[in-house]
Amino acid sequence: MNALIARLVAKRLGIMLISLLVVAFAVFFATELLPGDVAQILLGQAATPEAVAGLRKSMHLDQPAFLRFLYWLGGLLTGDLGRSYANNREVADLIAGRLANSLELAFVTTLFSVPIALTLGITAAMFRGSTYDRLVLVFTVSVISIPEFMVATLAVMIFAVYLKWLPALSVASDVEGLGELLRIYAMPVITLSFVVSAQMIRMTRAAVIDTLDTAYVEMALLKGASRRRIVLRHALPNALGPIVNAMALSLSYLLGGVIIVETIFNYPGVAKLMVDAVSTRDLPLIQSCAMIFCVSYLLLILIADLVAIMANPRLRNQ
Amino acid sequence: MSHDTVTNWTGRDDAMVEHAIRRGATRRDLLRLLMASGIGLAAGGTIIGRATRAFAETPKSGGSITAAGWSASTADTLDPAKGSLSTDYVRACAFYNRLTFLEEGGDVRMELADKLETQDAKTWTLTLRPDVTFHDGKTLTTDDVIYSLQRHKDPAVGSKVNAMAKQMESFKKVDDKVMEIVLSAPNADLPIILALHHFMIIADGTTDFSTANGTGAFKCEVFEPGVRSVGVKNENYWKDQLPYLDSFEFIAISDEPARINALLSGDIALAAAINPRSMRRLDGVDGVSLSQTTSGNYTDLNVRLDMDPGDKAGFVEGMKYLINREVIKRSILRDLAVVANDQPISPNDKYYNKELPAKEYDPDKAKSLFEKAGVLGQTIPIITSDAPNSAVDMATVVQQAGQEIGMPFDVQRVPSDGYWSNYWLKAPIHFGNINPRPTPDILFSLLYASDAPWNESHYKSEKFDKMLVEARGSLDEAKRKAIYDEMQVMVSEEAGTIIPVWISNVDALSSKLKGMRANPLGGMMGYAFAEYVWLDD
Amino acid sequence: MGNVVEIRDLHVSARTDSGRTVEIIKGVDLNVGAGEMVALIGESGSGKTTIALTLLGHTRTGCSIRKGSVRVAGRDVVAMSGAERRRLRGRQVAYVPQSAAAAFNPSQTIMDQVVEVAKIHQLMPMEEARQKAIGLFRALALPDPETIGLRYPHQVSGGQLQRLAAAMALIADPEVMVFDEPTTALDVTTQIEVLRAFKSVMRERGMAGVYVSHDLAVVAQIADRIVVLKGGEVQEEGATEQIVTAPKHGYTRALIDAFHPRPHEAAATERPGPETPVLEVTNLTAGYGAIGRDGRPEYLALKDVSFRLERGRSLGVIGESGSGKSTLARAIAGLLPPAIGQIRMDGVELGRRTKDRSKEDLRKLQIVFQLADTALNPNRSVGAILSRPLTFYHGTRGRECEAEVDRLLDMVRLPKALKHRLPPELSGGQKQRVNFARALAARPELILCDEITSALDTVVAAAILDLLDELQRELGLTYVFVSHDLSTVEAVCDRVLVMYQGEKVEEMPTSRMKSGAEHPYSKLLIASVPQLDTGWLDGLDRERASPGAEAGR
Amino acid sequence: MTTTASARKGRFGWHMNAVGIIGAAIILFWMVVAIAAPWISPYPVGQIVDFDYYGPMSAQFWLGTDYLGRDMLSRVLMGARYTVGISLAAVAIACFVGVTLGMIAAVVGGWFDAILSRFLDALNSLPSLMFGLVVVAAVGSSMTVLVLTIAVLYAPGSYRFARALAVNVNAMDFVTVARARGEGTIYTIREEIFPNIIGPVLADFGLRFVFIVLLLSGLSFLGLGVQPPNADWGALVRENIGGLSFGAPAVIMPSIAIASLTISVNMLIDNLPRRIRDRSE
Repeated sequence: MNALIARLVAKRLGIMLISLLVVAFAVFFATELLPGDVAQILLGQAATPEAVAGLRKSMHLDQPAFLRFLYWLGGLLTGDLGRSYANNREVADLIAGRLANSLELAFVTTLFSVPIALTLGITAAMFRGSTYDRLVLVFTVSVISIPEFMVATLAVMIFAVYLKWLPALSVASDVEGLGELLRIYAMPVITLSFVVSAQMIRMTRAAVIDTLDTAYVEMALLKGASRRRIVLRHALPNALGPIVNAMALSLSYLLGGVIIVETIFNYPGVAKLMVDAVSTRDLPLIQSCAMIFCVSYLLLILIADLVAIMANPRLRNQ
Repeated sequence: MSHDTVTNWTGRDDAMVEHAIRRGATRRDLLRLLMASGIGLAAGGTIIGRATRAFAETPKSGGSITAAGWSASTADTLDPAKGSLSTDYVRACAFYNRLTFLEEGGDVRMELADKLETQDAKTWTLTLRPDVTFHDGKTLTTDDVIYSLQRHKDPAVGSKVNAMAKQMESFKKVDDKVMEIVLSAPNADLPIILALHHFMIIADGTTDFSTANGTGAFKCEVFEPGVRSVGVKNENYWKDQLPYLDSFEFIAISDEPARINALLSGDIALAAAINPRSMRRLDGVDGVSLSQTTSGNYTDLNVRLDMDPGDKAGFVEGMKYLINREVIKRSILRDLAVVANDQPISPNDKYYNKELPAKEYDPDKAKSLFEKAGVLGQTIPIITSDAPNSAVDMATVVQQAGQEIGMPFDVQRVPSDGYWSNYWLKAPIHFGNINPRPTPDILFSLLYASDAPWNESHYKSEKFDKMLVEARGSLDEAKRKAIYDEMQVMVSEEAGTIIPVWISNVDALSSKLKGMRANPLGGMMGYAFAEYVWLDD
Repeated sequence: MGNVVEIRDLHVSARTDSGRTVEIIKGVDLNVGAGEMVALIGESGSGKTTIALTLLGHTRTGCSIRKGSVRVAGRDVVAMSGAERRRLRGRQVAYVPQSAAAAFNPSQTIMDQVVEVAKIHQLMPMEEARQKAIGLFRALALPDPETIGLRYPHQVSGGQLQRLAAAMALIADPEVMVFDEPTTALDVTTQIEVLRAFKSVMRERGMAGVYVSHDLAVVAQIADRIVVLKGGEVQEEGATEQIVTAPKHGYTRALIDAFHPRPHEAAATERPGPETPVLEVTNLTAGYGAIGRDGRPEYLALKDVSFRLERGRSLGVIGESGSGKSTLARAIAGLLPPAIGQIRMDGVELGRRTKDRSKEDLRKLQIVFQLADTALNPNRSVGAILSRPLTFYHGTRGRECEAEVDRLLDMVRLPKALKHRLPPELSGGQKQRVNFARALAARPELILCDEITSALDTVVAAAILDLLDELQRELGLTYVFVSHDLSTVEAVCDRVLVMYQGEKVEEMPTSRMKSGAEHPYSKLLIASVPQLDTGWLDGLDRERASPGAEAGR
Repeated sequence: MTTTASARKGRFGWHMNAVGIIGAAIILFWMVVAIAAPWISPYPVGQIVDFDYYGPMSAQFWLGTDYLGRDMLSRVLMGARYTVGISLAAVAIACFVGVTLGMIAAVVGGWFDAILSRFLDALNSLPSLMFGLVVVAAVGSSMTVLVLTIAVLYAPGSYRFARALAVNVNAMDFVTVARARGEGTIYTIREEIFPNIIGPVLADFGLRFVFIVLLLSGLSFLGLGVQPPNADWGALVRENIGGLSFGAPAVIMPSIAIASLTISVNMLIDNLPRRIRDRSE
């Protein structure tokens, strides 16, 4: 580690913090704009004016929005996410389990899709223009072009309903052993891997091909290096930055973007939690979920940046 | 987004029931009538299809199932007072007991109450069953009952039936098993009120609802709001033999095709609330049976009579001729419905007016009526939403029919989120959805009396109001029938509520699952299926 | 023993973007004898690199060998299988690329890349390869031969990289070396070192080589034989001495003529006129980065430069890359606001940045950039490019503007029909003329020319320089001529200003440049320019003991 | 030095391969359908024409019937209007805003660039589908809301893309020349930068269009979309998804329609002639 890297990292972290602040601000006030008074919704038919006023007061809703924003921000910083309006439980408790589920799913999907995407992307780049490359391209274009819910529903139809190989639902309840775990995650993981890997394959292929056009790759070729060596030793290390960036973008989708998959497989993740929260106008929960998505996105981007910095000897050794 | 159908059922619905009952409570004749005849609530429930066969079989003990409702959220609760979704009711029914139970056919059966007696319908004497214990081993006493009922009156609890509980003016403990409930005014419907899901009995002093300590057939093992709940058999359950299942898990799958897929793949044994258009999918599939309940549930098109264009003579009548009930029944509901005649009393009710025909689809007549009203050719907005069942499809049927006679309707689908508070009862032409009500009196006082809280079409008729009171006070069954018949005619002809069909509820279940019956309180056997079903192999 | 390389009737075709197939090498024959160094010389597009690459059995994307044979050590490369070619590459034929900076993989250490050939072909144990590499580093006069291999490419200067690239090629003791313009990207002072290293290594090992270059003077130092190419065909072939001194073919003669520019007729004599100079720069300091407490930027590119330039004269600014010569031009143009110092035009002080200058000031001072490819918006027609300054400065529109554009095109000797074309459709020379015409459109007094001929082929560049000279006389223009190429400066400038590490080292009349330079750096710089004389490099070796070679960067 | 003796066919004389042409043809086909839908639909979209539901393909109903017994051909044809229309409108707004801001940020630089980039990055970090859901839950699902929401979601991406390109172009000498000439920001952006990024921007426009079509389908799948009886393709799939198990054309056809559009846009873009990125040696 040297000073330059330290400075770069510090700068990225600073940028991330600023982005987070902007996001926090946007999230808080955007949710404030949601129509429908929380107190009124909570009380439902029993909403007499006094009851509403009382509830608003007890929830500090009578205070100015900016003051509440500061409270909320203060809470966030001290790790206090507040209490859910809907059931008065700690938001942190509500989210904890769901987030764990989402992270599990994201993790398994990543484990599954990243190697596949890398392999396909790199090999497609290696054999650019070949039938294999064209097949991979057709595959990725098709996957990118087909709506996710189609993929998911078809997967259920085939694997769960007709073949009965896999469960249609992914309720991570009583998991016994790895086999069971794999079975339970199989459907959403297959669907998500499809969706996520297509983009990664394309980006990996493009990045590798970009580096394949460089003079040092030609040089390696003229040294008599095999295609394999050229790609793995020369092109890939230099394509790492953009590849990692593409992966970060794809993977960020795995937390917040999976609402459709969560719906179809009835998977209890954060995305569904947030949709629930929206319909009950559970602001603390919405805000916390939104912050989680943003933090995860920014973290992934940060990691990608750092990997790119680390992979670049220009920055690594000055 | 399908929460709203449920929220609709409860939040709004409980309040409706409560209002209606409160309004009717002072009528001594009504309560006399009820007590005398022993006939309770006439909400019709029938079971058709393959599920009927289950009746004859002998229950077996053992096994466990997973059942899926259609919605769950983080607002899920184990506090019966706050229950608002089907999942809450299913859990409450499994983990707790009520004092009374509303049976198929509307009869009230005693549960935790051994006896519930009154002389004047104001002071009720409640005797508890002797041998009931909570899951933690504590014996059920009147203290628990008083605590359970009393807490609904505390605004801090946030009970959904707070207003209804307010009429229980005081509770008096006589001894551990006997107590008195004094109402603020006589109400013969107390046994029915106590059968509502919210009036589950919890142990005295319970404030923590992270798990459930009830007297019910199952003990709560897992409770993850918005995710799942698991109950295991209560070995000390006070009912003999029940429950048959060793354990059950309840989840919610909001996506209907996913629910069916899960049933077909064998992941779940029961999928509640099946869409009619999924019937073809389930038809002829081995190992799946359907439980259909045709009750008084309907989605109606409401034309406000106090606003343009509903205030123009002939418009409403035109709409009644323009709505193609047959198409709605066949195409939208795939025959899982019965054609209705624009009034709320269901054909299963003994007061149903069989002489009152449903209006035939007659676009020409509608056209001339619109012409008479002077609205033909005007673009008229119809507010619809996914919140009331099938309302969007019904709206397009009306729209299409209108187009053919040169009557353009502008169908506006609004978000189901907030539909009930923002559009229902408010828009000039909109859709509503009404769940079954026990008696014509409740239905009429709730929906059609001049001062009815949910007078969907803002119908006002002094004559109707008078007849309503008269029927309530009448002990003469024939006369009541006659009055109700005429009231049905009036509503059908004059009110702006167009009720095209009665909608059936269909639950799909694995054919191994036996013992499902209909219940007036809703699908899944009034949410209490867990206690009564068994697995057959 | 015969020829190591024998190319017979080579045809290479290329596929254009529009899908057509064009022949780019049209039947070339070439022999390289054992221990012989043959130079392929020609301008861009002549096919010299394409031919050189066929020795390795390689054609670039879109190209393919259509016909003919390329025999290396008796075996036809064209007929080889992919695996055979791989065995050939690096081991029998080795390649030294044009830009070593680009040809080194930035993410691997130099040593890994130098010994990679040995690894790929399993020629020797790695440790032995490393030792051999260190020996080569030493032979190529690289500093710290023991440790330089542990560095990454970006940690080494361009001249060193170029020699390292040669080491990379030599590691397997190939039979043939292919040098692809290996010194083009280097500064003249560095070029000498590299050339010297190449020459001695090649001579020592008696290897055969093909040297691709556009620079006759460079080639004259290193090649035994020269093949002159144009449009994919051999124009002339002969011994170096013969080509340089007695060219037969017209094209070769043109190349050689272009190398000897007509010396600039110095306008009047050496006396500072009484009139105010067109441009007067005093104590100019500029740079990049945060401004320090002393008012200087963190990284200084220009330190305290002063000069004056009279009307109708041209000033050449010479120096190597990084000397600050381009920065000087940019600072004068207001593109890089100076931190300290003044710029006066016609006695009036100019604003520090373009924003602060009046339209009239901006008009009077125009800048012309090196690369016409990037200096002309590829998506606007020549007519539009030229009419914009007319409209902008003079409000000329419509037919009048059309006529003016025609006149400008005429002025730079371009056909009128060209105004409907887009820049990418023009040749390099045409583009540079348009680039210059745009500056003329403003009717300026002073034109800053930033390396405007360095990207052009010699013959084309010479024509542009003639044009510039002519226009100066016709229009009374004043030029500041930034270049690293001394002969260019010689051709157009009255005075020369030598820059070194951001500072003005010396200023003198062009005529005195060769003889009268006083500062040691100026001397070195001027002496480093290759001469069209086969004995120049060897003579130079004896002359001096390379002082401060690796300058710059 | 691979001189590909490029004899260009002039500005629009692009040569495109067969795949690209097929892609362009399909896109064109859907555009025409979107415009002509009301005149070429055999039945009114809302009319129940068949008492059967999920009807098979027949001479009478070419693409079968939907869950209510409505003619699928008519519904798919009309759906093209909404899917293509909304997506096109949204992508146009997103790209217009994104590209304009991106170019300004690239040219102006400094604080303006820094703040805008931070802000849009933050916006980018919100998951799009969730954001769409929240907004639609909040203000309802009219066409305008859909278009604007999607536009807001996709503008940051477009901004980043355009900014990156514009930064490159901005560093080119011809922009420097324009600046040295004293040209203003607007001229520089409009005349010097924009024409040079339009190629990649158009390709990006196409890709973004695909994503928007898919996002729109996703939103429709979750129950938001255009007013009945009309439906965009995503909504058609959703409302007929029950027919998937027995392969009802009602669900297959709109899916094919979506895929055909998105795939063909991809095909077109992947096969656009590379006229911008020619590496000059």
